[in-house]
Amino acid sequence: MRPFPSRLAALAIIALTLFGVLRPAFGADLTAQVNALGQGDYAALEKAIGDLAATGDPQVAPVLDALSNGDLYVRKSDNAVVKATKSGSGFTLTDPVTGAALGEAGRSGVTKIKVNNKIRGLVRSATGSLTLMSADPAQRRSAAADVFRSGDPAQIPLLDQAIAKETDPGVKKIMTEARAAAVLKSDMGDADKIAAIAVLSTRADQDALAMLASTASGPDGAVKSAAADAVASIQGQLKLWEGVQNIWYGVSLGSVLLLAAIGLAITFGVMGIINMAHGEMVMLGAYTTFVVQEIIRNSYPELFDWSLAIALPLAFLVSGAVGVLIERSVIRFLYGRPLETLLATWGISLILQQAVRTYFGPNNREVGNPSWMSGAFDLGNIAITYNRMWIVVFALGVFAVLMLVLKRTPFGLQTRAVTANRPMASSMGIRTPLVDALTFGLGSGIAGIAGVALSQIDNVSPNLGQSYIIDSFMVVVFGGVGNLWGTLVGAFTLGIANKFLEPYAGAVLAKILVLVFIILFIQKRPRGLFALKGRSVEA
Amino acid sequence: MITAFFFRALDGKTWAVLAVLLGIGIALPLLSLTDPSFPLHVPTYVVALVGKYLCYALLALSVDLVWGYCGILSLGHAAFFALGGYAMGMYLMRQIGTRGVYANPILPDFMVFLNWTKLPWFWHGFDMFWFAAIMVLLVPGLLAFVFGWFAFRSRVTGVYLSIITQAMTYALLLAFFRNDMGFGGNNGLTDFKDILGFNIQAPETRGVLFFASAFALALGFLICRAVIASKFGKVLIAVRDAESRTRFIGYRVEGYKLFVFVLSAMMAGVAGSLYVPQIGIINPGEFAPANSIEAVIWVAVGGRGTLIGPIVGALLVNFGKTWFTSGVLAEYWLFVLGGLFIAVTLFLPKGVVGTLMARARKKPDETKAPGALSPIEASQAAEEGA
Amino acid sequence: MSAPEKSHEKAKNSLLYLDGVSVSFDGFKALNALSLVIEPGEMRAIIGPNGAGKTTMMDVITGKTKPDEGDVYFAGTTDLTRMDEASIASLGIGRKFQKPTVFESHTVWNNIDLALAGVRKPFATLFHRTSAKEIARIEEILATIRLTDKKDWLAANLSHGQKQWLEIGMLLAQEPQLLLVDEPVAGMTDAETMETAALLREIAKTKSVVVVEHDMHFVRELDVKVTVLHQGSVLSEGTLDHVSADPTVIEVYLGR
Amino acid sequence: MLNKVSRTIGALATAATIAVGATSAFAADDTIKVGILHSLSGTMAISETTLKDTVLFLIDEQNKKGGVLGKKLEAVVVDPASNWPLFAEKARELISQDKVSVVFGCWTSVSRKSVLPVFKELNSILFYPVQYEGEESERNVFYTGAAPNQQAIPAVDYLMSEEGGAVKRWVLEGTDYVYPRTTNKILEAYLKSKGVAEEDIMINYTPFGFSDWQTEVAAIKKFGSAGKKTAVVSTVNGDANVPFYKELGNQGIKAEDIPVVAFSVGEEELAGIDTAPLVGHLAAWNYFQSIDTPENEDFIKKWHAFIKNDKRTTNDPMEATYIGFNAWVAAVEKAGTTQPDAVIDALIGVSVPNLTGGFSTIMPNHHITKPVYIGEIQDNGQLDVVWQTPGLVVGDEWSDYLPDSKDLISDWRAPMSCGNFNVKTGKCGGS
Repeated sequence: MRPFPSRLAALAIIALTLFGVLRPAFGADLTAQVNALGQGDYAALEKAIGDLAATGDPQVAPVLDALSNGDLYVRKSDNAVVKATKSGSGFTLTDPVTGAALGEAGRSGVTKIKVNNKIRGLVRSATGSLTLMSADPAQRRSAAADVFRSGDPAQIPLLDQAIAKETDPGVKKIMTEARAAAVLKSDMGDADKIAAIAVLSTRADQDALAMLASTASGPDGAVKSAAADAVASIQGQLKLWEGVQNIWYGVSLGSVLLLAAIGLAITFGVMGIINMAHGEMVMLGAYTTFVVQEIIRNSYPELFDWSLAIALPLAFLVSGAVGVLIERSVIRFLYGRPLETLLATWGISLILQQAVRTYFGPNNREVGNPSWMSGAFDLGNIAITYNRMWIVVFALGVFAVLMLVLKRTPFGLQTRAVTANRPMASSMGIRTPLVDALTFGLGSGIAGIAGVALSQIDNVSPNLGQSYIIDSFMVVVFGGVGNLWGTLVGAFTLGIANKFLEPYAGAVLAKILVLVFIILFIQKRPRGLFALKGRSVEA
Repeated sequence: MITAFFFRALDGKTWAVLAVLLGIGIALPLLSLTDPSFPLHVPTYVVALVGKYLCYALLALSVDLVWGYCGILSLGHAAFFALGGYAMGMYLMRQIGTRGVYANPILPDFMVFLNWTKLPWFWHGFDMFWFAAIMVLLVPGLLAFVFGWFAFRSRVTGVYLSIITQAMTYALLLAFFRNDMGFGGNNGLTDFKDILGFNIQAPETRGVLFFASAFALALGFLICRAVIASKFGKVLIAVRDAESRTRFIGYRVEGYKLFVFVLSAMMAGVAGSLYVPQIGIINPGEFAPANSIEAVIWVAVGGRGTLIGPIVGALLVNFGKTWFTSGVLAEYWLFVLGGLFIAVTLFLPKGVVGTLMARARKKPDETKAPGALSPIEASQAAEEGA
Repeated sequence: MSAPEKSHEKAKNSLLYLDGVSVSFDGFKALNALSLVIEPGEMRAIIGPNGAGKTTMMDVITGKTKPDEGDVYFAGTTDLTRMDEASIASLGIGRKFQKPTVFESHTVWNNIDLALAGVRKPFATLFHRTSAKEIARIEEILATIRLTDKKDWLAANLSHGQKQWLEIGMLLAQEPQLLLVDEPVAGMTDAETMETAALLREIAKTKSVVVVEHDMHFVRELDVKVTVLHQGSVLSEGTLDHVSADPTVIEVYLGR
Repeated sequence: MLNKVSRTIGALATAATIAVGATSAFAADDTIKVGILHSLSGTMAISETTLKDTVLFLIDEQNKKGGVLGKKLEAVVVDPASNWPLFAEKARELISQDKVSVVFGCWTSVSRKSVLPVFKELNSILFYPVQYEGEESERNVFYTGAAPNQQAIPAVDYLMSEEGGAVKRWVLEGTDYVYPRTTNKILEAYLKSKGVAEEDIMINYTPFGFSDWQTEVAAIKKFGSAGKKTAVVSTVNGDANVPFYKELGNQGIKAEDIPVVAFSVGEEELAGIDTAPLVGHLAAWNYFQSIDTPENEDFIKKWHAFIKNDKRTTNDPMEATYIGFNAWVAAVEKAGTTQPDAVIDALIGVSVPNLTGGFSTIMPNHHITKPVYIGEIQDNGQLDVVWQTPGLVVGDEWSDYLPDSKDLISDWRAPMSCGNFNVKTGKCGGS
């Protein structure tokens, strides 16, 4: 696979070693060893990494990191291994060890050192042991986690040293666990192993379970029974966590449903328009996010983390404006004919979809996650991803703001007055056409900001809206038309129900069951969960 | 009694529609069998195309029966259409026999390569045409009965009913997509060989199927006409216009709704069963909520509350679809379709036929004899109240 | 079991018997332990301010609304709370709505035809042919409500008053034992009002009638026992003069 | 412009013809018509529009070279709108009304199944450019995408190898439709034949367009933490991939821990995601845009010029279309006619250059020979080759790992002329 025939590589290594001698003494060996990274096939690369790790030199860690990230290249002119960063059409080169600038190179002047997953794994465990003593606690923490995963008994002495020096209790705990993992794999005595099992069983997560399970399937004896006990206890705890995890996933799905449905709760729930173009308002919001990010990427890359904050008001305005336009040009002629609004808005949705498809193309568009939306943190034994968490927070926030707007502002009062009794409101001097337009605009605008959030977890394509429209209607109808609290409770109920069914029934069947449940529920309560009761609604 | 029931429906206009439908049903296939040099020769392409339209027209008619006359806006009629199609598809699948690629005498091909060892219970009996034919009526009818029995008894009406019919077809869509269901998953049922022993691709078979479609449409039209002309039909319109008033004069509305819903579902099932052999495939895509909405739109375009309207609407919209999806206009098809829906709801709320009829009616006198086709405004007023 | 049996006893000789009926909507008590007895052949006027529960009471009697508690019996033995609108209508209770509700896209003739006592089952209507007797009856009713010359009009095209009359005609066609009439003269001219009163008096000769009305003039014209409803229960009962003299009634009507 | 107008008039004329049901439109003699049957609207437009452009591009290129048999090629584009019955209708229209000589089209299996009877009945030629589940070999169809043995099996081989990480435990994650179902059945049998235990294989299906992957990814994570090296083989379809990968990235599943190898994720799909968290995950295809050959460089350059956008990616189905198109051109020139029977016969054995520096040959089973590459996702949305099969792999239409198909072979040459010949019974199955 490697581009260089091995004989040439050998010659190059000799040449470089000679060349290296001429360099300042501190980096001489290291430079040669680093250069060895670029001279052979994967097997040679593995050996070179092992050699570098064996030096124990902390300077090696950033080099290996660069290798793993695909930043190391071989300069064709002298076969030296360099770190290259893209600049314009070529690369800026630096020395991987010292960081000294080495000038520029064209696209064809360097060849990337290719790595695969095996190499990355190797690098990770190597850097783990190299950075156990690092000054930065975060680095020590990740190093300890890496060592834990590899569970290499050879690292025990190093871990002992590190544990002795460690001051941060959190990091110390992980190191102790890493040591325990290594002890289990080592040939140490039963007492040590049983102590290690005790350490691991307090960790009580999936990784610890895996390690203990393999010990528990080992030869009989005190170690085996201790491990078996620990496995049983961890499994019990994990069961519990699984329930918590399902609730969280349900809440998270519920928040997505809430976001998708909340705009519809206004246009459909409050105004009575069967708004089939609702999904397209969400889509417009997502595309607004894309355009904002595209501008930021091209012109102000430093603002990327703010892209969503910038997109939010814009998405609200774009979708809201389109909403007002639709209301003024089509829907206002259809008040009181709800089933006809279905047909007209279905037509609008087709037009909007195709318009976006024609303008932006049919493909998915890339909307990136800002750094604060990426990754996850552990809460007990469940990984909570930041994007999901923020979407839950966001959905509730949007809901709260909307409630405030509708309940506490003059506009909200007028909206409720117009939807309750149009002629009365109009005779009281409320400009009903304006209120209609603004209410529809509000619903559409909210759909737009939902699009900003959904762009973080789903495809941004012309089909985006279609995939949410049915679910949105189900949520609104289930919750009870005309009641925002119903929408809130409905969204979370359906979300959690779905996620509890999913592990047992599978994703498809879970969804079918939820739909059947809605159909049956509507039989029981024909006007949804939070129906308005009384004479007026039935007259 | 039955003859009187139909005879009552046969006014001049009905005769004309039946004659046109049956005329087309006979003439088109015959002309397609003529020599291509014959001046009136019709290419088989046109027969296949119009045959498909006729099935859609029957579906539209069934939607109109419940929507236009009883005010039940079903967004799930495609489900009945598809179920009828699947029943026919299962028969056609069983007819393949050992001619499937794996030459398995019992199991359809898709079961063979997905390692099914025996035929699921619900596939039994479909090797017989009469059984499949009964199922074409029974399965959609039964679903409509069960669904309607619950929904109408619980007085689920208006938008709520529309949304749960949509939920129903969506749930069926997902269910039929599942390969574990034993209906061929996404690929559905295909590769049919023959029907009642005749090669399904032969022009003669196509001709007969075409005639069958035209005949089914004519029959559907006649049944609808007879239903509408009876006192039952008057009750339906009463339900549409003022449901609770109808209850207060002693009609148990749910019974009427249920009857008409089941009848309509069976018509949709027949449409589906004729559609499948002409198209050559049935897959879960037919359950898509969008298909149901499209069928509703054919009715709206043609004119709901008239029986000719849905037929005209289905032919018109589908012809438009065929025409626009070829050549340079292909990319603009959805603009045209979307624009059409908006224009119809805004400017032609009675649909094409409804508007023409209203115009024709205006001249002689404002009012009309019993059984007159109703103006749409009245039903809108009722909807407002609902 | 004992409570219903007891009410049953008390209901024995009445046509309509309401006892302790309560209905609430989202906490608002529309009917509050309402009790009312209508004797066979009686005509009763019910008055009361807006929101007194008049229409809700009608809803309860006709099966549209189920009471939270209380008993409703028809002809002494039939428990109306267990029946739906259609069966109650078939028992012989007819209802005229406050806002005239006729089948707008049917002709006047068909409106009456639909209301005509007789077939109600779906299959029966499917094959039903209007008999000569039925035609005669329809024509008779049309004459009574003075719409013979408009029999082929769509109901939608009738004037407001004509619609009220058509609805009364439909009520007659049902041949009920008990008529519930909600504000029959709303929007009518004085002359029409007088004629309506005469018509109702005529009807009351053979049937029981409950009239809900605001128009005191009209109530006086009917000259029957009056029940005053207030906040969902009976405030006063007696002749019009009696109730108009009742201080609590004056308080309710004039006090605020 | 003039062309557009004439085309519109043509369309009007066709419509009029249909309307009155009179004789069919006549085909012009001076051009050879090529049908393009790819969805331009609806859910599949996302994938298929590119292929429509590719065929237009190839026709353009061919016309620059003087066309075929001295005639210009003329594209006839229709939009089946992601609607399967409409595929059948449009196929019929292309063949019997527009009189096209060949059709390039379809993406999903169901669309292919839907048009199959039409191609058989009217005896025309379809080139199908997408990887699929196999279990089919029809006389009128040429399959230039990968069969399972040209994608799935090599990918699994790689992962099982020392270099690929010596994977011992497998998650087969797919969208619930025929391609993943069949591929997973094949893989399951293959893995078992390699000694993988039942409990080390987890199979899961999700619906089309699935977007909430939390539960599934958590299950994968759990399955993967049993102490054995685990990999995910993903047959997740199109739209569902973006949320799947986002969830993988966010839940911290790194390629070093649990690599995912996908068969439906290419450059086009990756263009919609920030690929930084996905670096190291794998895809198996027969072509990557990053493959460094002069042919590929030339193709990409001309493609960018044609589409007037140098950011547009190329992908495997495009290469499959390229191979199919050139093979058809070669066969037509060899046969000296566009008459379908002659071209179908001439196509077998035709060898044309592919874009990865070799030649692809159309085999008697109407599948082609291809190299198989395993690529790693890079942070720029491209895929870098980390492994490739030593030679070309012949598409195997009837999988050897399914009990009922292992005895079938296909050979469309005379005298056998059979797509499903059973070597055990010695009979050609089917009709």
